[in-house]
Amino acid sequence: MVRDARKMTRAAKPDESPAKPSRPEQQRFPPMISQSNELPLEAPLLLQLHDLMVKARCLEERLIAMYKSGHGYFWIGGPGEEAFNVALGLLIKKGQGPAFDYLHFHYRQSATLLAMGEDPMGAIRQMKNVAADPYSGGRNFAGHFAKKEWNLVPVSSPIEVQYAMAPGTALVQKRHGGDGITIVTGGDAGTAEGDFATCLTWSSRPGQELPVLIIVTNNRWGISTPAGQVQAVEKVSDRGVAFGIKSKTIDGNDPIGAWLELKEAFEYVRTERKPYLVEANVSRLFGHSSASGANYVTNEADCITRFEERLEQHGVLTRAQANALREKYATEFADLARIAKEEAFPDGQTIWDHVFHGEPGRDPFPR
Amino acid sequence: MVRDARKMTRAAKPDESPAKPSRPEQQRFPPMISQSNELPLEAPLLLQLHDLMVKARCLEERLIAMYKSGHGYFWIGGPGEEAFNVALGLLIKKGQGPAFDYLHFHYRQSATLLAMGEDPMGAIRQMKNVAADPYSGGRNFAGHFAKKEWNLVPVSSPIEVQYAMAPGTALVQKRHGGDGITIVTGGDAGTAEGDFATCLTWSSRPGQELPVLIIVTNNRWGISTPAGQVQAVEKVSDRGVAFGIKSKTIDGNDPIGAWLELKEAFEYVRTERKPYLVEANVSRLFGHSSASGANYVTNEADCITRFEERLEQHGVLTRAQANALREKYATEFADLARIAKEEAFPDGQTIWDHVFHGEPGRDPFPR
Amino acid sequence: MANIAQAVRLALHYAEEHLGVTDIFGEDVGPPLGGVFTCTQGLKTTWNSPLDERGIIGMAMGIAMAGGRPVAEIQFCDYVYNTIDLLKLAGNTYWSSNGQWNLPMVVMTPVGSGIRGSIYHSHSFDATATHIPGWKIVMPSTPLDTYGLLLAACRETNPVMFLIPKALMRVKGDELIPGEPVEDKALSKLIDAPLGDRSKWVPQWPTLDEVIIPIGKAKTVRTGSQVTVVSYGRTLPMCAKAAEALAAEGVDAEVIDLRSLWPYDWDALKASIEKTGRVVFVNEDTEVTNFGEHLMRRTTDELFYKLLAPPKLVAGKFVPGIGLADPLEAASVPQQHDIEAAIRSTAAMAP
Amino acid sequence: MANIAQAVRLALHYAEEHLGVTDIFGEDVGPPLGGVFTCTQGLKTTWNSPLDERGIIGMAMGIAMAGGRPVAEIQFCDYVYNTIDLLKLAGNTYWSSNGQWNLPMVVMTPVGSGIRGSIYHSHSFDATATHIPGWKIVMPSTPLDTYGLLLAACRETNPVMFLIPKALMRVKGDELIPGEPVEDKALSKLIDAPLGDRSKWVPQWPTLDEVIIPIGKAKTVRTGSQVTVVSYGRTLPMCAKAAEALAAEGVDAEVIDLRSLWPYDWDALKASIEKTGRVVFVNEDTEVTNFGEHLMRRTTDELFYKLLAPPKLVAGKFVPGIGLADPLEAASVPQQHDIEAAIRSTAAMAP
Ligand SMILES: Cc1ncc(C[n+]2csc(CCOP(=O)(O)OP(=O)(O)O)c2C)c(N)n1
Ligand SMILES: Cc1ncc(C[n+]2csc(CCOP(=O)(O)OP(=O)(O)O)c2C)c(N)n1
Ligand SMILES: [Mg+2]
Ligand SMILES: [Mg+2]
Repeated sequence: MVRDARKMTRAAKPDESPAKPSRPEQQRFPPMISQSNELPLEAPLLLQLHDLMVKARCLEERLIAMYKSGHGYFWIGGPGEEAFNVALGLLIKKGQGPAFDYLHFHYRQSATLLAMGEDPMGAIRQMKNVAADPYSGGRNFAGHFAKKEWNLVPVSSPIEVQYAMAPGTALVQKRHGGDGITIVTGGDAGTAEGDFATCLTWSSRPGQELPVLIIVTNNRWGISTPAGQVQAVEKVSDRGVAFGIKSKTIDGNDPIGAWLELKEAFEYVRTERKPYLVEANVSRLFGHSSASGANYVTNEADCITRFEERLEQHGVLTRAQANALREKYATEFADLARIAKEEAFPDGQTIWDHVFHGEPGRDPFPR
Repeated sequence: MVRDARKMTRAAKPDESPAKPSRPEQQRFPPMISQSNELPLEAPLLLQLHDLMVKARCLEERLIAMYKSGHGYFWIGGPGEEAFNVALGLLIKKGQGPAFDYLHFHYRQSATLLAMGEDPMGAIRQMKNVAADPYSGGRNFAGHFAKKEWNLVPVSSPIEVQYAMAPGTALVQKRHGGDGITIVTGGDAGTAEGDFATCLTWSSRPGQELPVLIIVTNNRWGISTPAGQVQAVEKVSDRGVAFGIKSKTIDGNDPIGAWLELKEAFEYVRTERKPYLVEANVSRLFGHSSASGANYVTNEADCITRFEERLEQHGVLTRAQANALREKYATEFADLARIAKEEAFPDGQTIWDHVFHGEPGRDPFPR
Repeated sequence: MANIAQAVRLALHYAEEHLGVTDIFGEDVGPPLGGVFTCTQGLKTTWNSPLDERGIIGMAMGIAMAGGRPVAEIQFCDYVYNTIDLLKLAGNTYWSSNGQWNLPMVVMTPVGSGIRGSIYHSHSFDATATHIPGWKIVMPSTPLDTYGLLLAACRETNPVMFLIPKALMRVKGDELIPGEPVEDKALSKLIDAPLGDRSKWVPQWPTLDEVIIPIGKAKTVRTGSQVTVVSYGRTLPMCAKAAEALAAEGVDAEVIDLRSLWPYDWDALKASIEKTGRVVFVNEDTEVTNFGEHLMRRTTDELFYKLLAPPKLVAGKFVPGIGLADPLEAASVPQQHDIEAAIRSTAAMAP
Repeated sequence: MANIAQAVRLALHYAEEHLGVTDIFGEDVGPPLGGVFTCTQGLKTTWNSPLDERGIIGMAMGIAMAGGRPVAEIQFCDYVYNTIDLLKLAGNTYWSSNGQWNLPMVVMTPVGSGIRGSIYHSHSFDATATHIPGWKIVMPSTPLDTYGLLLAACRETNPVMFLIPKALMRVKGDELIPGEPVEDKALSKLIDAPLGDRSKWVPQWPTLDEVIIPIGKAKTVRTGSQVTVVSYGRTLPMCAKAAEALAAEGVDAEVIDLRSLWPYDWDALKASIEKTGRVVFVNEDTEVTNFGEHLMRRTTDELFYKLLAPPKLVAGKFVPGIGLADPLEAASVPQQHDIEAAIRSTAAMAP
C-alpha cells in the first residue's frame, strides 16, 4: 500500500498547477495553508494522509504524556510536521541497500516512520528507554530512530552532521544505478552550521551530481531563538541557487501541497540523479522539547485541524470520523505504553556490547 | 602617501563606468585583463601601483631563490596576485585598534603588506626562520605574517578559519563607531570549508550586519585540484546572494579595475557598516608553493606584464624604466637576503616563551 | 544560597559591570531563555547566536583580538568537538605570533553526566581540553568557587575554558557569595526570570563583592592522613561523601578539589601525596588518554619512591557513549560505591 | 625496497583489486598529483575532493553506510581537528544503534614532525585519536608493516585510523613486500608517476601477495633484558638506534614497536615489562594527557609491584606548536639523545 501511494496522484493535466508554495512568513506568523477549490488527490490517498497524520500526532501525545508522568526522561518529536512528514514517508522507497532510499533524518520524524509502516511500539519503547527499544536498546533519546532494514541511518543529536554524511550514501547509489536516492532532513536553525554548505558543495560537484533530496523543515525557531534574529537568509532554498541546485520553498503544513511538491522533487532526483533542495515551512506545536515544557502552543497553524476542516468541507471526512480516529489511536498507544512500562531496562554490563563489530563485548581492562 | 592613495581616483563623473569585471573564465583559461581606451587613474597612482607590484614580485622571487638555495625550508606566497593585493593594501586604513582596519589574511599577501609600507626584510627573515623574524620569531612559514600594530592578525596555515574569526573583529568595530572595517581574504578552494558559510551568516545577521569586506581570490586551483572539478559554484560571489550580501566578481589581474572596484567596496563597507563580498579572479604564477616546485608557469596571465604593456601603450612608463625598477628591487632584496643569512636562529629554550601572556616562559615540568 | 547556575550569573553580572566583559553569547544565551541552564538570564550583554559552534568560537576569538572581552557559551560540551581546531588556534595564536596577539576570552560549557543526558548531553571535556596547549582550564564544584573562578577567568589575558559540571548546576553551596542575600529563596526572587512572559522582567542584582579564586590553586576539602583523593566537578562531592563514609570504617582520606586543571596545583598534590603515600584520582571522562593518567604520571615521575601503594585512577569506562537507561549510565561513570571501593583498597595497601 | 609511501600505494592497489575498496579520496589524492606524499598515485579508485575535511569524513561515513569501502585521506593530521565530532560519531554509530550500523572505513593521515613542517605540518594525533572510543588505531614504522596493517585496515568492519609517520615516508625498509621487485629502483620505475605530464602514464603494478598484520599485535624490534622501550612511528627507529648505541655501554634494552595503538598488545608489553622490570614509553605527541600516560597507568595498575624503576615517558613538550627553525623543533620533540638518556637512567635505577 505504501508503495502504491507513490503513484496515486489524480491523472492530472501536466500543466495543472499544484498548490503553490506560500512565501515564508516573517517570524511568528504561522505559515498559511494553501487553499484550492478542488482537491487534486483521490479520496483514498487523502484519507491515508489524514489517518497517518492523526496516528503520528497521537503517538507524540502519548510520548509527551509518558514524559510528564515520569516514564521517560526527555521528549523531542515532530508534532506540527505531520503533513509534510507523512507525505514524505509515503513517497520513500523502503528497503535495504543502495537500490532503496537512504534516510538521514532528524529528531522530528515519527510521522515519516509511521507513514512507512513502522510499528509505533518502537517509539514508545525508546521513550521508556527499555532494552527492547529497537533503535538503540535504551541508549538514546526519544525520536532517535535507526533501522538498518530500511536504510534509516541513526538519528544523532548533533545538529546538521547528517548533511555531511548524506552525499556518501548518494554516491554509492549513483554508482549502483537504479532509482534509489538519499534523503536528508534537518531544521532551519541548523543550516547555520557549515555542514549544510558542505552538503550543497558535495552534492553538486560538476559531473558528479548526486541523487540527494536535501530537505529543511523551517519552523522559524532554534530552541528559543527566532530565525529572523540570527539569519539573514529569507528562504533557505535560496542557498541552493549558487550551487546550481534546483531549489524550492513549499508549505509543509499542507499535506496535499507537500505531497505534490515532494512527488515532483522525488521524481526529479530519482530520474535526473541530481540534488534537489526543498524547504518546507512547518509549525512547532509543542515547543522545542520537554526541556521547554512540551505544551501545545496556540499561535501556530495546526496542520491536522486545517486539513480536517478542508476534508470536511469537501465531504471526504466527517468530524465524527475524525474524532473516532483520534480516539482509536489514543487508546491504542495508551495500551502500548502500559506494556512498555513493565519492560526491562538494559543491564549495565551491556555497555560493552557493540563497541566493535565482529567482536564480543568486553571490558578491555581488568577491574 | 599610502593614506593619500585612498583618495586618488581621477575626479570622475559619477556614472563614468570603471573597468568592467570579466566573467570568471572556465578552468585553465587565464582571466582576461580588462582593457579600456583611457586609463581612469592619475599617473602617480598608476606608477605607485606598478612600483609596488614589481617590488612584491621581486620579493617573492627572492624568497623562492632563498628556498632553492637552501635558505629556508618552505615557500608559499602571492606572485600573480600583485595587481589585486597592491590595490587592496593602498586602500587599507592602517593602524592599531578598532578605529582602523582589521586584517585576516591568507598566505599570498606580501604585496598587500608592501603596499601598506611594510619593510620587506620581515618577509626575508621569516623565510630564513631567524629569531629576528618580526612576525613569528622563526616559528612559522614564509608568508605567515602577523603584526599587531597594524591589526594584522596572524596568518595561520589552516585554510578558511580566518573567515570564522573576521566577524568578531567587525562586531567590535561596528560598536566602536568610526569607519574601521574588517577585511578577510582566502582562496577559492577554501570556500568549500563550512567557515566560508559561517562568515556569510555571521556578517549578515538582521539588524546586526557587520562591516566586513569578504574577499576570495580565485585562482581556480586548490594545490593540484582544478576548481571546476570539485565545486559547482561558478561565481563564488553568488554565494553571498542568499544572505542579502552585496557581492561582485572582479578581474583581480587588472590593478586599475581592482583599485576602482575595491574603492567602491571599501566605501560601501566603511559607510554602510555592512558586509560586501568580492571575488577577484587572479593568476597563480609559481604554482601552489615550493612543494610543487615554485617555477614560473607560462599559461596564466601575468598581471605585471600586462600592466606594463598597458602603461607603455599609454606612455606612462617605458620598458627601460620598468627594467630598471625590477633590477633595483632584485638587487635590494638580494642584499637583504645576504644579511638575513647571517642572522641567528632562535634558541631552543625559547619554545617556552609566549605560551601564556603575562607569565614568564618556563617548562612546567622538572626534567 | 546561590546554586552554580546562579553563581555563574552573578559572576557574569559582576564581570559586565567591573571587569569589562563585553559579550556573553551563544545559542539561546540571550533573552528570552537566558541559557538552557538559566546561567545567563537578565545579563545586559547577552545575545543569541546562530546555531554554529565554529562561528561562536571564531566570533569570540575575533572579539578578543579587537579588544573586547567575550564569554562564549557552547550549549553542551558534547557539541564543541567540531571546533577543536579553533580552540587549538586560540591556544597557539599568542605563541605563533611570538608574543603579539594574546586572546583574553572565556569559553564556558556544561560538562559531564548525571542528568540522564544520554549519548550527547553527558560528555566530559577535561581530557580533550587539557591536551590543548595555551588554555587555562577550570572546573568548579561549588557555587562560591564558580563565582571566584569565573571572575578570575574574566580577568585573565589568555583563553580560559570554564567547564561547568551540569549535574551540580542546581546544587546550593554552603558558603555565601559576598553580597548575596542570606535568606533562602531571596536570591531567586531577585535574579531568576519568571516563568511565562519575560519581556518586561528586569533582574534586581544584589551588590556583589569581588572574590578572585586564582587559577591554579586547589582546595583541600577534607584533611586526612592515609590516602589522598584528587577530583573535580561532579565526582568531587562524591569523593567527599565517600571520605566521610569511610571515616567510620577508620579510613582517613584527604580530599582535594583540583578546581584548576591547567595549570594545576602540583604543590598541593605533592604535599598531600608525600604525606599520605597513597593517591586516588577520580574523574568521569573516559579512561584512555585521560587527564587523571597525566596526574598519575606526574606522581610516578616525582614521587615514585615515596608511594606506599600504586596510584589509582577511577574514571569513565572506555565506551562510545553514556546510555540513557539508568543502569547504563551507572555502569559507565564512577558512582559513589566505585569511589569508596577504590579509596578503601588503596588505603589498605602497604608496601 | 619500497618506502612507506610506496607501501601505502601497493597496499591500496591490492585492496582495490582484492578487498573491495571502492573509494580512495581526499584533497589532491586523485590525478594528477596522487597525494602530497605520492601515496595514492596511479590507483584506480582515487578522486580529488573539495577542500573540506568535514565533507571528507562525512562522505566516508556515508559511503561505508551504503556498503562501499572508503579510504579517506586527511592531507595532514593538523587539519583533522574540525572533524573530531564526526570521528566520535563514526566511533559511536555502531554502539548508538545497538549493533545495527557498523562503519567499515579507513581514514589515513600523515602525522608527526621531522620534515620541518612548522606549526601546522608537525602535529601528532595519537593522543586525540586514542581518546575516541570505537576506532581502531594503527601507526606503522616500516614499509612492510604499513602494507600489512593497511590490508588489515581495509578488511576491518570498524573504523580504522591509519596514522603515517611522515618523517619516515621516504625511508626504505629492509624487508620485501611480497611481490615487489628485488632490484633497487625497479619498483619506482613501475609505480612512481613521472615528473611533468602524467596524463598518459599508467602504473605497472607488480603482482602482490596478501600480508595481513593483525591489528592489535606489537612487534619486538630488539630483545633485551634490562629495560623495555615502547614506541611507534617516527620515534621507533630512534629507540632502536638508541638501544644499539647503549648496548655498547652495557645497557640491554628491549624495543617494542607498538604498531597498533588501539587495541594495543598488552600481553606483549606485560611480558616484556615483567621480564625487565623497567619501561620507557616514547612518542612525540605533547605530553599532557598523552597516550603514553595511559600505557604508564596500565603498567602501574597491573605491574606496580614488579617494577624495579619508575616507568618513564619521553614525549613532546607541552607547547602550542612546533616551530620552524631547527633549534625549536629539536627542543620540542624527542631526539635521539633524549631517548638515550631516558633509557640509560631508567636502566640504571635499582629499587
Ligand atoms: C551541534 C549542536 N549544537 C547544539 C545543539 C543543541 N540543540 C538541539 S536542537 C537545537 C535547535 C535546532 O533548531 P533547528 O535546526 O531549527 O531544528 P528544530 O529543532 O527547530 O526542528 C539546538 C541548538 C545540538 N543538538 N547540536
Ligand atoms: C584546513 C586545511 N586543509 C588543508 C590544507 C592544505 N592546503 C594548503 S593550501 C591548500 C589549497 C588552498 O586552495 P585555495 O583555498 O584555492 O587557495 P590558494 O592556495 O589557491 O590561494 C590546501 C588544501 C590546509 N592548509 N588547511
Ligand atoms: Mg527550527
Ligand atoms: Mg585557489
